[in-house]
Amino acid sequence: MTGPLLELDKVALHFGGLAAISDLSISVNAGEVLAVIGPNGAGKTSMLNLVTRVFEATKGRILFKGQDIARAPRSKIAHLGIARTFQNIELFDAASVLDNLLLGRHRFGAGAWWQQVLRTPGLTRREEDHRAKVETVIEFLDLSAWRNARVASLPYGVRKVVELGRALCSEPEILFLDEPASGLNPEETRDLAFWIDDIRTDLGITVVMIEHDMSLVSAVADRVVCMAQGRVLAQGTSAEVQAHPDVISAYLGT
Amino acid sequence: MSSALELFAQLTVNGIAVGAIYALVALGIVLIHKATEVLNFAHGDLLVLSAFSAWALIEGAGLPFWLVLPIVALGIGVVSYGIDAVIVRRIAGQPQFAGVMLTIALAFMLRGLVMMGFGTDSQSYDTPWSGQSTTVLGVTIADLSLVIMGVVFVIAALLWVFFRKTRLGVAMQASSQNQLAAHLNGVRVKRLNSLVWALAGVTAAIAGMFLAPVTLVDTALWLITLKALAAIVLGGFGSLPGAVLGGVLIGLIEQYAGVYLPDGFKDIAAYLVLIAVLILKPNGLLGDAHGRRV
Amino acid sequence: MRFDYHTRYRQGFALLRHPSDWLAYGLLAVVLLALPLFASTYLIGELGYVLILCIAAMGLMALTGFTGQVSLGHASFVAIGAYAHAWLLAQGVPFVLALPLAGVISAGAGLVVGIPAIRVSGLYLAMVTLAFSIVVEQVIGLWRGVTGGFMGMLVETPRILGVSVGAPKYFYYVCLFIAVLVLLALANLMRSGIGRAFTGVRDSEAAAYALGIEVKRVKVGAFGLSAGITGLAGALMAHHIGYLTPDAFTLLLSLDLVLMVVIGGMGSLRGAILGAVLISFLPKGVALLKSALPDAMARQSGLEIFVAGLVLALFVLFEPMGLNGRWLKLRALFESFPLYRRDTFRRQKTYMKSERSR
Amino acid sequence: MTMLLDVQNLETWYGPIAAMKGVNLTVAEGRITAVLGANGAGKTTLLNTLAGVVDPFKGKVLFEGGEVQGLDADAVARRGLVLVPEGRQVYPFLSVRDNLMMGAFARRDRDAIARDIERVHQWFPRLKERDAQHAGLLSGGEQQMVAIGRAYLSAPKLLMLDEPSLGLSPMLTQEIFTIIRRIRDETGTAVLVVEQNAAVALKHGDDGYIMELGRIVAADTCAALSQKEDVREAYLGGGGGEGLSGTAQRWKRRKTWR
Amino acid sequence: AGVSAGEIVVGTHLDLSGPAAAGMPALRNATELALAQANAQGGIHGRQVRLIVEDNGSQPQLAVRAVQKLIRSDEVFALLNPFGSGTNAATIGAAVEAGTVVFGPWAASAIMHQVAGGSPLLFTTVQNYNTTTERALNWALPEWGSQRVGVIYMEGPFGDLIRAGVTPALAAAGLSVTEEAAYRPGDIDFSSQVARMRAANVDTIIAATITRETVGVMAEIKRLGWDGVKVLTAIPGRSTVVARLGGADTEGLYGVGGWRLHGEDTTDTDAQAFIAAYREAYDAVPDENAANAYSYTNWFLNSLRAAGEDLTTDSFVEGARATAHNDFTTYSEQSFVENHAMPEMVSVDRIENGVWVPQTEPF
Ligand SMILES: Nc1ncnc2c1ncn2[C@@H]1O[C@H](COP(=O)(O)OP(=O)(O)OP(=O)(O)O)[C@@H](O)[C@H]1O
Ligand SMILES: Nc1ncnc2c1ncn2[C@@H]1O[C@H](COP(=O)(O)OP(=O)(O)OP(=O)(O)O)[C@@H](O)[C@H]1O
Ligand SMILES: [Mg+2]
Ligand SMILES: [Mg+2]
Repeated sequence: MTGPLLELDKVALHFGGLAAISDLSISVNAGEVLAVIGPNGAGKTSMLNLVTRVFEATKGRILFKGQDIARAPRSKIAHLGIARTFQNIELFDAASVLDNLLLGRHRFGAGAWWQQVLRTPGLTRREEDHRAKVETVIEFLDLSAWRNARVASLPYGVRKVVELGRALCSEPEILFLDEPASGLNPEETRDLAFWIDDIRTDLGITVVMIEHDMSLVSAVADRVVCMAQGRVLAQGTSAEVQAHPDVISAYLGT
Repeated sequence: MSSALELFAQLTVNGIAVGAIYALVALGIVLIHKATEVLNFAHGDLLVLSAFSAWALIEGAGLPFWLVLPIVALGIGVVSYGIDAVIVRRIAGQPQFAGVMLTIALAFMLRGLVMMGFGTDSQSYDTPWSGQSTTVLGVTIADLSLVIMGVVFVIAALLWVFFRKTRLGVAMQASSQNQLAAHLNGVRVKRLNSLVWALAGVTAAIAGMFLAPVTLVDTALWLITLKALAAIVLGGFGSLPGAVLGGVLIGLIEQYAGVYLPDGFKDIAAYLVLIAVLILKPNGLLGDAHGRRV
Repeated sequence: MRFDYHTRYRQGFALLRHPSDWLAYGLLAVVLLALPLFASTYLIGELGYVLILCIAAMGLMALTGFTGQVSLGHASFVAIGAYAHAWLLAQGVPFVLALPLAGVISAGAGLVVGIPAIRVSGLYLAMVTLAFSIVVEQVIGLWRGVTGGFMGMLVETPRILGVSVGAPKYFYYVCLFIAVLVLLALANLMRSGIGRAFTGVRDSEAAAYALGIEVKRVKVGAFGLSAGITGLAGALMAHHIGYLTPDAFTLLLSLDLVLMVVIGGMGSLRGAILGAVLISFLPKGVALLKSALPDAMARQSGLEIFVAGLVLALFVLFEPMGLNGRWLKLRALFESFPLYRRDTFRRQKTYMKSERSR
Repeated sequence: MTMLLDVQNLETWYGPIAAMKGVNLTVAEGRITAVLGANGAGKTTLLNTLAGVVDPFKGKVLFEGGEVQGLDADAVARRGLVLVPEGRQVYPFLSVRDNLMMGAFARRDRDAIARDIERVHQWFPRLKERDAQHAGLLSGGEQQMVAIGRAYLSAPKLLMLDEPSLGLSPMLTQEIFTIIRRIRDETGTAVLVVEQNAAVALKHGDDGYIMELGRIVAADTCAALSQKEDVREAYLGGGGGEGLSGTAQRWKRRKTWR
Repeated sequence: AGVSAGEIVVGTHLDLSGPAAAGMPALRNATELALAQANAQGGIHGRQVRLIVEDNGSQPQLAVRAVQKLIRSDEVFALLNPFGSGTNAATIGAAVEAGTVVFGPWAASAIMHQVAGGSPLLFTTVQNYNTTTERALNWALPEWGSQRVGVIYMEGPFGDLIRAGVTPALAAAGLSVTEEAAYRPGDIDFSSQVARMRAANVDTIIAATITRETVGVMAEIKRLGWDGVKVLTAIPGRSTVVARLGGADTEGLYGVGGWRLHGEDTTDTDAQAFIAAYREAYDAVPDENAANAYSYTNWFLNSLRAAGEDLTTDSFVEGARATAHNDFTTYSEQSFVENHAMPEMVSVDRIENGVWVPQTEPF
């Protein structure tokens, strides 16, 4: 496939008078890890919310594989192969880790309603397949210790990982992570780095990562975009961007 | 002026008068909800309790209305402070629905107690305005209704200022929005909630005392809670002006529907409008509440 | 402590995972089946009614317990089911057909009410459902041609293949059969994709959307399902009452149903059943308690209301997890015996989260 | 040197789970104490227990010599033991200003409050811009600013922060700690901070504790801790600063515990 | 069933916990008073009469359970003064089918007979609101020369019955209903209903209302200073409570009387005796519901006596047929000879300075 996998084309988002995003253009190439950085309130999460249709873009196009999804129904996004995590964790608190991950499989269907009512053998097999897939994710993210724990009772860091796992279960083409490393200590962050690396190389999933932890960014990002006031401030390799004077003054500090 | 116009004017006045009553009841419920997110289904029964107490004091003990008003207001205030401090406080921190259940249970208990305490017959007592009415341009309104409107307006205004301007008022809203944070900011959430209950109790008492002469002192009076709830929802939870607006709207709808629509519509018109409004404005007419940000 | 050594995933799926479960539920089944052989007609009649309430409660649980949508108007679905069923019977439709049809009709009504639920939630939704039930009550009263208005309508005795099953004994079996059917169906549904979608919508709409769950469809669907089941209960209720009048389906019934699911324990079918049993025997309990009281007090009018309220209050205060929660604790108690710590279930402080921002 | 906070053998359970056991910890007047630990270690539980958000199962918490364990959170807060909880916890429907003002709820000195708000606006100009906006609509980082500013406004004697840098830009993460130092230096407020960004925490902190599995496994001055090899290995991202370069040998920590 | 050597067991179901709970003490007390008096005099042919009271919460489904208990578990001989329309409609069929006598259900008599399929075991004593209203109107309409008649009625069986009586009466006078306005139980305000009447400028209002609503309607009419209109309330509205509570507002209100009223100042010795006994037992003043329940119960007891030593449902039916009933509540001698419904006589009364004054002889 030619051209970028995902492309934001002159997108804007206004809340009443306030412009959270104005005239923003970002493109994501298949198979890369793109890091989005920027000062607090720059509009990073808003950008992600636009792609996943939480917000309605005030103007502009959002092209996924050349198709404009800026107006697509919110629940269709996942079916296109776009998955995300949330910066203030959005898990199904009352459910177990296992069920949370199984819900990640939703887009692959769970059988017709009557099959579910009758619990047909076919359905049981299907459930087993889902379950097997989930287990690989549990194994991959090393969550087996928490498999049956209620999410509400998990420590912050683990919840972050569970959310990542849930996104992986939906086997997306492109995966958005909103501050995945926040709440993780360096050791865990390193694991995360390896995970992201594997997700890209082994699972072939394109990753867009909103992150404030520069060590992680420089470790895994092929390309970095720095946003400020809802615009692109700078982009390029991690090194380039971190060397960019505006970025330093607006974001990194000394 | 033409009789059609006159009728319309009369209906409007009636509607506002009745609406004021709904609003008065609604205010007390909103008050508690705004500050504690508990939806108090027992409010109507507090109202009944105060009506009966007032009757006992006026007809039984022969005290003057003006003396009874503060006594009952204070008494019911204390009672409902106690209700929170002793009972409702125990479920602080549990989801909203537990509160709904508990207050329903409390409503039953209060109703039972009133029946056991005051007997079950309807009663009545006079207010300084009983039987008097004022007529302007052929439109008649009972003086008592005028008084009630005044009371509603004053209470609503006071509460509005209280929540907007005073530290305590803001703290109450805060503790309903995020109880944990409120605790951490040193807000004595429990005491505050009891205080709110006391306040609501006072409004219930006032409502009860002014309402009773209009409708008789009767155990069925609690049913007005339903109308009040409709008013609140129409106006938007947590909005005091909303409660007043909602109450008046429902009052008006009932009046107009009662005369201009075929018989049988009067009772459901209000509810049909309610459903319609909520479909268009899911948070009521003046309700705030934007979804959680992700 | 009891540990599960599963060698295949489907062992994890099973409804009854342990031999002990099989034993317990097997016994229960035997008892329920054999009961009419020795129990008194009166008791059987009572149980039949309890079963009907169980079905209705499970219906509401599917909505309130699993998708977190509160309904204060479920009596209207009972009513719709009851009247539809009675009317169909009157038109000569056989019982075995009229029963499911009544469920379908009620489900249809549920879908209609579900539409506001797309946008409205929480207490607002509760109010919408309440309003709906008031409207339904009015319509029943006015639509004399079909419902007989306030004067009511007679319900024909149920016949299966020409044989009357109106007698308490047989009707009990009918109710039992339907109840078990509904229970199994819901149990299966709730442990499959649809059930997960329900809980997903309940716990976080944002995440549900992000996973491709059609939140709106789920919400409306849940209403349909719930209303359908409740309608079934209504159809059976029609036979229990025998002569339908609107005052059988007032706010009181709606409240009772809500109480059943809450007292029973949100999000659990077992809870729905336990709750239904408790609430339906509450009046009996009150009567018993009265007979214990001195006559002077027992005669007090209002005592019933007071005691009923008291019991509910005590439950909400001391068993927030509902009967189901208590059940689980007891089970944990003897499973973990003797390692059981007393404070295992000591409650930590909790803090209310505003439901306005969800 | 008098101990402002003295925790003795503290133990907290969540139902059947013991989240924290036998914790002993002291915070001295006017010092910054950092608590490090993997997730699930029980750091949040520790702070929550100290602040009265959850009840301890056993143990003592002496604050200025008085016992505060088991008190309600508001009582503890009024004694000057103030917590910035995990996960922000702003008031979603109050304006940013009202959120900050709530911090000063227990205070009476109006003009001092006004001055402190000024300070907060200096640290976080963003909040000044968003003054009238509902806090629930703020971005993650902005909410974090609100939470911290709010805590500062209640003029604490001991300020407890649960991962203050969470979601803050690198610049602010640095600044937060200079701010903390400033607060300490100017008002003598002692600080107890849980932080994932160990490098920064150990750099600015005076004393340090390390938690694992709900227990304190190491206690020393931050300077000393940051020299310990295993600490560097576990919390400073593998010997020293070069961070997570892809070259670092790949191994995954197995959570053998629990 | 329910009859043993020393005892006759009868049952009833009342709304002890529901919306109508307020009205129940009167019924229950008066019923039990009558039974107690009979028992004190050695019972019926040496048998004591025991009453079992169940709660029906005004909900048919609960009533069904109550009655099932009474007829299957307690095996009562009869249901006496059971309360409620829906509740009785749902239960009477099963009761008579099981061979239980049903005496004096407080519900629309016509429907009860229809539901009972004309069973001889059902004896209704409550006047039919429709026919009584009709009778009263047949007198009133020509008397007042009413031309435009409006009806304010309560949603539900009660309202429907009254209207079922109004229509034929108007037809007979060559009129038809000019305007109708409904209200729901528990409504606090009647201004819209009255406004509707006034808009249609009716000269006569028939108020199918109970106590509270009757007063409410009158108060509204007085408030509007609407003099020209005559208001006639049906049997339930014609109660001493209304006169007491209404005060000035209800002056001049007309009411359909189905039985004789007795205030505490009554001159009728039986009535005095009853009031005294009632106060003695429950230190409260009995209202007319109490008086009626007392009256019906005595009628039931007399029927039992007339049934003779060996009491069976058949002998009871015989006895009841043979028993004429006449006491301080009734206008004239009553009996079940031709049908099992109480024959009806009505009067039209008017409130004049606080008391109901008959305007007509009972007819
Ligand atoms: N619903 C809303 N209404 C009004 N303003 C909003 C809304 N949502 C976001 N904003 C504003 O838009 C700006 C961008 O928010 P956004 O969450 O995208 O920032 P961010 O880049 O994610 O910051 P952070 O790194 O702290 O998460 C913020 O200043 C915020 O106050
Ligand atoms: N509400 C709760 N119910 C049950 N267990 C809980 C609860 N909260 C925390 N726990 C358990 O207590 C232990 C410590 O949790 P805590 O949140 O204190 O860890 P933490 O050090 O703060 O982790 P993180 O750095 O990720 O925030 C964890 O094992 C967690 O599972
Ligand atoms: Mg963000
Ligand atoms: Mg933590």
